Amino acid sequence: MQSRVIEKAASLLESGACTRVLGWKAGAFFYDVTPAVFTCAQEVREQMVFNPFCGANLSKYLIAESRKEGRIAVFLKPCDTFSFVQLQKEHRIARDKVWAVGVQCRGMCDIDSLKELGLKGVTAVEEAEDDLRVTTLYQEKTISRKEALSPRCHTCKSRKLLDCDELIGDQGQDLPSSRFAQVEALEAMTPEERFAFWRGELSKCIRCNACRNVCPACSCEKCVFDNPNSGVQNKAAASSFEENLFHIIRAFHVAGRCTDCGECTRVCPQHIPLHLLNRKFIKDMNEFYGPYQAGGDFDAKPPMLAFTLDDPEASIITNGRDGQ
Amino acid sequence: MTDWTNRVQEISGVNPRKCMKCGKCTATCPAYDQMEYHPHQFVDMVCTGRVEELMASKGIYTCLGCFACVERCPRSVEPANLIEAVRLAVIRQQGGNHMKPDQIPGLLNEELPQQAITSALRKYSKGG
Amino acid sequence: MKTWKLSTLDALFAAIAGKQTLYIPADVAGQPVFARWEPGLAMTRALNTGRSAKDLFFPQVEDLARFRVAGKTVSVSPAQALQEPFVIFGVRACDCRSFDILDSVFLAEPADTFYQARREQATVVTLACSQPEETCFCTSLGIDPQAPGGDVSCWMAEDTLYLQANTEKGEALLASLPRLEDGEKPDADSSVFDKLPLKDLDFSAFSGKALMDWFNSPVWERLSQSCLGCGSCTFVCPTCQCYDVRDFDTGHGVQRYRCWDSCMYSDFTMMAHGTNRPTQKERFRQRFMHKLVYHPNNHGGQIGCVGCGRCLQKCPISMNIVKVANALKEGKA
Amino acid sequence: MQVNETFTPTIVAFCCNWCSYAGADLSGTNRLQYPANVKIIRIPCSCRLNPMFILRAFQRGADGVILCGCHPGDCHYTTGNYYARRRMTLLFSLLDFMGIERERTRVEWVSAAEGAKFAATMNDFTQTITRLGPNRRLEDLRCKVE
Amino acid sequence: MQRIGVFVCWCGSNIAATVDVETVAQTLAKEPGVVFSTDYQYMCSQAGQELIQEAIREHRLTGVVICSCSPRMHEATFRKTVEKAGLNPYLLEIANIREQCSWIHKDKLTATQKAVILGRAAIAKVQLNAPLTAGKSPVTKRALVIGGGIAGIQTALDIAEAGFPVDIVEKKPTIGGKMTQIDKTFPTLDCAACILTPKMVDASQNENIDIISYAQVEKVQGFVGNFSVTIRKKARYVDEHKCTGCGLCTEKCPQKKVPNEFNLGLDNRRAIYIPFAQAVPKVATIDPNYCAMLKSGKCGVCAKVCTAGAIDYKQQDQLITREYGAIVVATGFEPIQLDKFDEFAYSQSPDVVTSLEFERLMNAAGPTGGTLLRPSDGKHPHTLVFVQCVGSRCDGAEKGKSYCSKICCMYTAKHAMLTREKYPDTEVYVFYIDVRTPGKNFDEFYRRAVEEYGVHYIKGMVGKVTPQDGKLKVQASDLLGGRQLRIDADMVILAAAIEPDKTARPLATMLTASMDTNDFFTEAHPKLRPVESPTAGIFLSGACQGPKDIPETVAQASAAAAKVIGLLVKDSLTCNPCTAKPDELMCNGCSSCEKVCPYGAITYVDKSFRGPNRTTLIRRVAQVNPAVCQGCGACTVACPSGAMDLLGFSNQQILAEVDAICR
Repeated sequence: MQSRVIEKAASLLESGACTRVLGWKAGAFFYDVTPAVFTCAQEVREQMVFNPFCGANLSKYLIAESRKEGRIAVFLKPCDTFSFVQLQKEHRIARDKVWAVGVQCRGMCDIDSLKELGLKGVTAVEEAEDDLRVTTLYQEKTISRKEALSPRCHTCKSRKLLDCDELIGDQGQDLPSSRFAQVEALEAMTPEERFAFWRGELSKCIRCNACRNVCPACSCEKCVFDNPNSGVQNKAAASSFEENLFHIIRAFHVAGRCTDCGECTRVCPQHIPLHLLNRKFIKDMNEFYGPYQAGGDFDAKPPMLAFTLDDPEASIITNGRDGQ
Repeated sequence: MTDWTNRVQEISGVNPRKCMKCGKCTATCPAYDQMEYHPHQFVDMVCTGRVEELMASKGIYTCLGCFACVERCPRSVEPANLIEAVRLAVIRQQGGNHMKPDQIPGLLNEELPQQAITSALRKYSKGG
Repeated sequence: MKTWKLSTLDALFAAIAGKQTLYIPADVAGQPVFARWEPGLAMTRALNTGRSAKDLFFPQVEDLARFRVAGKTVSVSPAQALQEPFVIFGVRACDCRSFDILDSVFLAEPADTFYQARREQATVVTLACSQPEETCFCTSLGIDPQAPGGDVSCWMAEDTLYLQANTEKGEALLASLPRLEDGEKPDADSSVFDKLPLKDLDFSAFSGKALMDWFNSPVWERLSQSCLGCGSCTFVCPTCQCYDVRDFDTGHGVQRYRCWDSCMYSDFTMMAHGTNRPTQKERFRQRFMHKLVYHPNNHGGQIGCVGCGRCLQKCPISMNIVKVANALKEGKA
Repeated sequence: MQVNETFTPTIVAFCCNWCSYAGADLSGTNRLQYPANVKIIRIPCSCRLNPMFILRAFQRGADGVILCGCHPGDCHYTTGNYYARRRMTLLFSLLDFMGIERERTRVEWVSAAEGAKFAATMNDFTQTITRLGPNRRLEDLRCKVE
Repeated sequence: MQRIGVFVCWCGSNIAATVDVETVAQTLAKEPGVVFSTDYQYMCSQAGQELIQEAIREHRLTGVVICSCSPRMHEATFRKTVEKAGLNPYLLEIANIREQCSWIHKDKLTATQKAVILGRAAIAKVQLNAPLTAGKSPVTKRALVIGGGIAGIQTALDIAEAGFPVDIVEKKPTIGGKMTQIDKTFPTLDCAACILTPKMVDASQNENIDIISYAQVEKVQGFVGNFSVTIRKKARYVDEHKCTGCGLCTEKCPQKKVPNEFNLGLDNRRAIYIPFAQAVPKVATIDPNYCAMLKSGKCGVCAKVCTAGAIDYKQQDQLITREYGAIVVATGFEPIQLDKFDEFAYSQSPDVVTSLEFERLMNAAGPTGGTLLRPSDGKHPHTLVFVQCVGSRCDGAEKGKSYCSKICCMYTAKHAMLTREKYPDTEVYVFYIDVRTPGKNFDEFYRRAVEEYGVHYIKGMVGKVTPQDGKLKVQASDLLGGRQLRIDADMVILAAAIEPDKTARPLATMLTASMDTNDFFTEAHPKLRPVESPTAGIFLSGACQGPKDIPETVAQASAAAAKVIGLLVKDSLTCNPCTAKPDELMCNGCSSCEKVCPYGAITYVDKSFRGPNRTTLIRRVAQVNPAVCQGCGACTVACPSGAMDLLGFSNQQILAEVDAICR
């Protein structure tokens, strides 16, 4: 896969079809790849990578990149293409300035997953079919690729590559996903337990804004939390309330726009399962207003910007769905 | 308002105040000639708290329970349900449970629909 | 040198906590963090905490004053600086060095009284490293992770904790503890540190006179291109010390507090004169110029980085000080 | 449940200008009583209610927040309350998901003619909140008077 | 620095009896920004208003808070007051301490405390108020009347009379509406056609009136003063300008078996037809469902006989788009379907008819030429039973209509009376629940039916009608007489409830006008603005707003016309300045706001912005047309970046109120 991606990138630049390529650049270790824009084929051949640690969703960069001169090629994994479509629906990407190359994906790995397996001091990872050969300061070990998967990839919703100009690998299908299981588990708890859970999680928040800044839906010109005129400008959570506020408002603002790409949780330095808040919204919207997948197509009206005459009343919540 | 008046409304689930006195129930009633009180009067008597008089009347047993009045009432007052409730009130007034749950096994037989027994239990026991 | 059986570490913590507040690195909601010790709280198995030890001297949010408004009258009550002594146990050599860097900023005249009070009240008990992560590069910054410093240095070997007081405060702490036995720690094996992939980083080039050359380097454009502009690197960094002072309207008055700020943010230092660093390139450059160039220039060659590796682990797009330093030296990104 | 006799909850009622605010006025015109701890904020339409306002109310010490708007189908702006309904349903669900007491928030449709319903709703809501006790889960201690 | 004045009104004892107004004024005087605070008996009085104006001048106030009755009552009054003193009218806030405080609380201390808090909230808000200036939008001096019944005709005539052009859109081939089908009118018994047809002719001859018949409104855009309406004029396959209305084609058309809707299907018409002799416009229309030429291309008789050459089988629907300043809804009513009322055997026997069908049977231009004959056998009926309230006054939508249809009592009395007058040998029974005759000479009319014409009025509803042996067995109860009646009737006439025309609901959606649950249009105020819809520029005429008889309809029609004229004489309109306003620097151009805007007030433009380091960025940003925006605020919440705010109810203002209330 890596060689095909690199060759494609190089040839797009060499042929002049694109002036820039947005992909991933190698780091010091196998896993610390950085999204980068390449402008010449030589650079691509020397520095570009596509390995199981290229989890970053590149679609958000296109907001700025597609406003620049010339066409940019971008490599998108299936889940990234949902963000790509959603951003187009919101008129954020100039589609004609983008050459989208869909790259089929079988789940991305995560250094944190390796650490979870007890691997300390990982200095090198080698990909071999369905295995990863991991070299650490202390040992060498072969693990299966599956064990190293990023948690979000275990509940992958779809391998469809949407709105791509060309594909590397096969077109995929929607997958049966148990992605709401964790949300359901929380729903099954008592309110006290849920409160304790979220307090525990959100009190870890350091308001570094990584979740917000990586999120393709959080692409506002200026976030309300940075805007002194919004009335809620806030730089740090100075109280438990503000810890909650930021995440509630963020989840609400991306409701119906979040494609469930899982970047928020991936980048959280404090390992807060932030995607659960978004997933709760997705689950509720699916249940109350019919199935909807943000970025799934160009036509469906986002549930927050639509209504039907017989939507459930808010009392469905306040009285308890189970009549509690 | 007597206790029985409230009780009858409670049992029947009928609000007699919804009646606009159009008399369609009476007009539609096939048992009119046999009745001492006619359906619209029934409703009026429950409304004005004269349930004891009704309970004392033989007329309540002349209702066939055909539910024509219920069907046709423009105001959803359901006179037949009121009449049935008054009959029930009479049974309950007589005191005691006429039927107890432990009698049911003995009553079961193939001819008799079980629903009839359940209905009877509901009707002839004071319940909660 | 004193010793304590690791199997009864809890009892040591209890003894310290009996006299003053004790913070140890422990897992809270799955995250290693310096937490106030309470019976039952165990040390984390992680090498280091996710947030650095600076939190205990320079917390993310700190009240400065309270203005109370009643009708048209306003009264002011300044916040009290910390008065209670406390012990922070298990600080790694890198974090311990970060206190020196923070001191050079906060304790320079005029001293930051809140920070100063905390530093004075604290007894720092460090803990030597034996199993580094691949992201560790403190050795390239002249730090010996096996001789961590602080008021008391600790080593763990086999089943024993070895404690060595380095300062009067440290002596006092050890003296206050019962049942410490004398002993000598065995020599530690340091071979793993020689295998660290980043051990040979050289930061010396940055503290010279070539400030403007670094500033004008062509690499910034490319390096900063993918930066998201979040503050995760600054907030996990043990040496970042920027803060913003903000007012919160409580409805009854105003709570003035300070909170961490990040030079990565678009509104950083906006309060001063409006035209701050307009793009992420300038913001990004500021952060690394500060760590690698400005700070050593202003503080006798002291690099503003301790090699803890947190930014390497936490950056959402895996951009970090190591990549920046290498790119700057190579002159290409 | 122990009911704290001295607890008087603070309740914020956001009322749309056309139906519910008029309904509240009618409740006054008819001299129907409801507790004084209910304070009304007039907004043009229920769809003007930003979740931020609700959260801010809780932060500043409200114990309950209720939104009142025109009945679905009767919105002065035709469709505003339908959007409000979706937004509030989802917001309340998220708050519930986070363990915030679900009874603390409510939506009621009150027309300009339903003065009695307005008063009854406020009485009932106040009772619910009083029974629930003070808002602890979404409070901001800095806003409490010492 | 703000300089705010607080004015606490006693409202006589309305407020002062429960709220200690003096304490409120004194407490609020201590609020930050307040430089003047006082109380007065009646702020809305001349003296009270002068007091406010004097304070504004003397204390150079920058904001005014009035603690008084509901802003719904006097906001407009006080805005004018402050404006006259030189302050922007939107620098005023009202704390509602009457309806929402003094009138609902008994304890003086509690009410006073609450009044203070409400005052504080208003002060907090007014600190953030910005002076707003209402914009102007031009008025198109043309009106549209939708529906060409008596209501629409009257409205159009009145508007045209005042000199404004007006279009009538009628969905049927002719104007006239239900009134054309009525025989005589109560209580004067003058002939409906005699009074209606001259009006129809007036309408057709008035230079200012353009009748667009056989047409429907397809699309409505714009707002008060500036509507743009697309009208679909259906193909009638006859050139209206050429057709002389001679009627020859309607005699020669070989397709004779088309149910005649004008006579409610009681007789037949041809496939090409003129609904009735006095139709306006009097032109033929081809019914494409029955015309052999249009269906199979074989026939063409009408084209052959037409000397004017008006027949055009290739005619297409035509879309007309016109600009209007005002729109009048006059869509009227229709009787309900009676399928639910099987007990009256309407679908079982042709001799059970609705009152409107009975009108046709009595009418000289009707299917029987005005002789009352039974539809089943064409024989003269001897016993007639009228049943009132069929489908009216029912409990819930399942049973029928919850409202009283209002006109049935009177027309039933009319029918009974006319029957007895014409055919003294008939027995006429009227079964009623209540007889409702509030109207000039109405009860007298009803009494005449009973006393002079011997109509049998019987209190009680008919229970069942059974067709048997050529008779209709009517089972009913005489509630006052206490006896059961079984009448062998020849005809049963049902006073079916009336409901709004089926086209009203989709029309309301197009107009963004509100409707009640019965699909009657809602008026802006049930008492004070009965002929206006809450949507500006939309007016209501006739039964589309609620059941009414002819005099009432005509009165309302003229009232609506007066309102329209009042609008059209203006050259421009003052817009509501409390509109949405995007901050272009924050706007993402994501279109969320546009999708929730019910008025289509939001559009997008690509705009250049100065980027960092002397670059130029082109971004898509939202723009709000303040003349179209009604200020609901839906967009402000849909906007994820908070770029959209609402003037007069800004985020900051509402948050300030929340803060003041919760502290």
